[in-house]
Amino acid sequence: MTAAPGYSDRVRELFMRPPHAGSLPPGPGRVIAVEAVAPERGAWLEVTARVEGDTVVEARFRAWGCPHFIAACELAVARLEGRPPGEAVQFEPAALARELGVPAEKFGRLLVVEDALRALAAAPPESK
Amino acid sequence: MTAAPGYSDRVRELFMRPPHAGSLPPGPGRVIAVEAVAPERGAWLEVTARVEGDTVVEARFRAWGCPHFIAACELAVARLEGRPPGEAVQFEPAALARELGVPAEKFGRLLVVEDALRALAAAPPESK
Amino acid sequence: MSGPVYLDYAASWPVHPRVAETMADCLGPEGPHANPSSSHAEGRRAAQVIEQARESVAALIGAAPKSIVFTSGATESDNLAILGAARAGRDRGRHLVTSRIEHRAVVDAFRQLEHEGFEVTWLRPGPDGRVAPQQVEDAIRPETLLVSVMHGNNETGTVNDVAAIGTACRVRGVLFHVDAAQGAGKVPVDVEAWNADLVAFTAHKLGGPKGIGALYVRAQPRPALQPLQFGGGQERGLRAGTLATHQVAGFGVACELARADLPEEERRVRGLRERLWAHLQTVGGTWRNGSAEASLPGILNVGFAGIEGESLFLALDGKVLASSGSACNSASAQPSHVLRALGLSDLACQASLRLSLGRWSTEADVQRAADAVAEAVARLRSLAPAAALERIR
Amino acid sequence: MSGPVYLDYAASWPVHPRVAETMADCLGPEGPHANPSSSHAEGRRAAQVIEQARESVAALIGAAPKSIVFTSGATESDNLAILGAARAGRDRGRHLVTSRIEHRAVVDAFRQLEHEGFEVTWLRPGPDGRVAPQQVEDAIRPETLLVSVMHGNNETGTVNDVAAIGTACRVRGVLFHVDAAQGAGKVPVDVEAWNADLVAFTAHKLGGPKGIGALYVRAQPRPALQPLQFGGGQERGLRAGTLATHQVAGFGVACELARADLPEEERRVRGLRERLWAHLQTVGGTWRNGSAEASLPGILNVGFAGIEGESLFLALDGKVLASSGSACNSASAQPSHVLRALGLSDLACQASLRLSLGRWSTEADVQRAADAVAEAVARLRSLAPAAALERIR
Ligand SMILES: Cc1ncc(COP(=O)(O)O)c(C=O)c1O
Ligand SMILES: Cc1ncc(COP(=O)(O)O)c(C=O)c1O
Repeated sequence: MTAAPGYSDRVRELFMRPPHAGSLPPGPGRVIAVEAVAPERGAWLEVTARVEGDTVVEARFRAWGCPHFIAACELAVARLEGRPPGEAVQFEPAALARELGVPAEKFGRLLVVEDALRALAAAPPESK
Repeated sequence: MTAAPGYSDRVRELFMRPPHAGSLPPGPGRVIAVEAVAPERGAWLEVTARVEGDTVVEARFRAWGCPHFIAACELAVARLEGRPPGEAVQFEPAALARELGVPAEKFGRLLVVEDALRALAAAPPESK
Repeated sequence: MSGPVYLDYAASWPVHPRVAETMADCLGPEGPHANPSSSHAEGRRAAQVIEQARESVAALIGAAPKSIVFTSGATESDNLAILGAARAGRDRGRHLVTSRIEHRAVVDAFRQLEHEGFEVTWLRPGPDGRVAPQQVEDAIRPETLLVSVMHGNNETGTVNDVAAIGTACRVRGVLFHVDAAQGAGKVPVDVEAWNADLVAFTAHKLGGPKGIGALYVRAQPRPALQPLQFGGGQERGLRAGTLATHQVAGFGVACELARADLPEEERRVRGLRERLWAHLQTVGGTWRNGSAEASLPGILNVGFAGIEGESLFLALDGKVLASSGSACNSASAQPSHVLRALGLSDLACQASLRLSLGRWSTEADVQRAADAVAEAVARLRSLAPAAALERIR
Repeated sequence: MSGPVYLDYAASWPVHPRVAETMADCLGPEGPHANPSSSHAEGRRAAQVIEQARESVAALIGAAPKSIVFTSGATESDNLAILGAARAGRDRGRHLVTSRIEHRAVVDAFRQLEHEGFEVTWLRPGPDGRVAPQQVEDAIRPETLLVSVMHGNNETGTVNDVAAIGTACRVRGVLFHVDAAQGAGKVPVDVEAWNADLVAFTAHKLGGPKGIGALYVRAQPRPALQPLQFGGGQERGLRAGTLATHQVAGFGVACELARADLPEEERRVRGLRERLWAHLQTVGGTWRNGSAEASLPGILNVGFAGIEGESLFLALDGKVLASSGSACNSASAQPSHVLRALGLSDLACQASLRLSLGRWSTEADVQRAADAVAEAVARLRSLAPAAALERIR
């Protein structure tokens, strides 16, 4: 009755080689940086997104946390691209949990992802 | 810490092939028959001895009991031969126990051997 | 062919060669050596070996894998069931029911509970060695917590009607534990049909290794058990301690083999046993202890009038390896408490021999053993005073 | 050479090939298959194998063979010592002393005793992870029954001065139990020098099989123990259950090999461990948990600033098999109670990794493992927000 932590191949791949890891330097367009921090819950996320017009053209993240959390960050941030930043609020932690097979006790960490995306959506329309 | 019952080779041999097993039929000389019975102590011994003059010329036994008891009977009865029946009372249970390595908890059985030999020594000088 | 005949299967079976192979693989250089509680890849590999074995072990007794708790053997399983259920339930009731023919692992666990303030009703079997379901029904009171009655007896092979006893317990809401150490793998066992809450068994009585056993713990409703040992949370918290992967794997294979061979082996071994009995009867002055009808296939307990047990034992040494009672009791010279409970005198207990057959017993074994026993009995009888032969039976 | 590096010896050792051989012989067709409690020739043969192994096991810790009780492992040994001594002595006193860094087999046994009405003093170690003998002296009261302090810690490898603690107990007439599961076979152990009354250890942490352990029980004066399981009277009545001949034999050989190799292996493994530490320090932001001086040879517990443990674990998966705490605790995500007791924050506990070496660890293993850890740590750090790197340590 050993509960070995199970990671799907998908989670392993997203965790080991997340294409959207990193930060965006200032550059063309507007770069929004947000963070959501809950180290005691095992989650820390920083997202930078470059917005041109009404569209996120590029997004990157830095994260500290468990493999499921990092995989969830990658997936959520990848999906920001090509959409208006406001769509981020439609992010559904429960759906992401199902998609990645995140165990129930880690659900609080997905709320940290949600927090970051909400902050992004709520960023003032014209920063600077 | 398994207490395997230990039997010396000597005990095994005396138990498996006791030369003096049996009973003596009536015949020349005087045949004395004695018994000592203690089934609840695990011992039952019948000795018959043919006495000519003042000497036991032949002795046999029948016994019911454990291997140590049977070996002790054989040894004690063998030693009767060639001696006056009165010498049987000099039989020493403790010495026999040492000689055969009889465990302490079986000592009571050797007293049954002693009882039989004493009865033999005490047999009336001229039966019939 | 010239070695002694092993007729002590009830004490322990030789390990099946396929079990030994599986265990050797586990212990070999490529085996799952890691701690099955470790979360890394090698730990998970070991855990998988264990979970696969759990399925095989569960299947043997018609249980779900999650209801199997691995232990170090039936002694521990019995103790975990009995001490565990009683201590966990002591606030609900302090009355317990068992029988006088249980294995010492059960008897001594109940004696311990008597020291801890429980009251135990000790049922006496009928002369055939069986505990009647009605006796259990009559013994149950409102404050009864647990009933423990064994399936097949280890000395006589007599089998109790545990299904009927289980029904009596279930109806009254009393926990029911069954010691099935002797029967599991030899006759069909179905924990559901038995209405059992707890069932103990062990690998080494069915071709597996010594030192590994199992306790079936019903999942629904799950009986409360206080563990015997505490620690790393293994086995759903019921039995702490690093699981021995090779042992569990060997147990699993042994259960698979036993299940596959069961119908055929049951018939075969029962046939051998009856032939052995037929041969021994020709010796004269023999009797059979326990029930001939309701019995495990491999156990024959025979009494020989006029015979002292230790002498019979030594006379057979090197020819027939048997037991004058439960192997676990052999060290002490006490007459078997099981045979005493059937009404035998101390001397009749002494005069009894357990001959037990199993997977590798053959027709030739039976013939050789019967000849050796007949010869030894005849010699000892010829050695004994005639009056003793009358008296001892 | 391309498989993962096994650095989880503290969780379990691979079985030594000579141990596996001995066990295979036991389980093979000519092996001592009978129940060692059986009185016939085959039973006695099995019993002899056991008694020979008992001598080897006893010799490893400087004990007399008759003071060794075989169990199913250190978990059972710890429980038998602690629950056994406390329950047997409850009329003499209800105060017990232990530390906050014990293995869960000890911790949970004491928690159970708290439920049973005992009062437990939980000593907190110094920042180096050691319990000072003075702390034990100060904690002992007239009604103190038992002190239990471990020898080498399973997470940090830190070794306590058990000889001094033993003296403090002996002088005050208090029983002293030592959990030596990690140290036995790795460093010299002498139960006499320790003044120990009870010492627990296990085969699978020194090259023997899982599922067999021992409890040393001082013979003179012999501490009273209530058994955990009752039954056939094996092991002087302290531990009922059929002894597993092959397991005991394997344990015996493992102890002989460990004793023969000890001085050389202790030096070699300690050297490898220090090289591993030297390599890892080049990663930067590392710290070492526990005492570097008073330590078992094979255990290194390292913290990595800015690292989340589960991610480090997965990043290493398939490259380095290590542990983020006691293997027995891995299933739960709780921070290690041992590291917490040393004063580490939850996050620093998480950021720590136990790397443990043993008999088959090589120079190449150390190099490969250090490289893999360095790479994984670097990647995770590059992935983390800069502020988190500051915060987590
Ligand atoms: C009926 C019964 N119960 C329990 C046991 C104890 O089993 P183990 O040897 O696995 O401890 C045995 C065997 O000795 C047995 O026959
Ligand atoms: C210090 C310590 N005590 C006790 C144990 C338990 O030993 P076992 O796995 O033999 O039950 C272990 C290992 O898990 C340990 O490291």
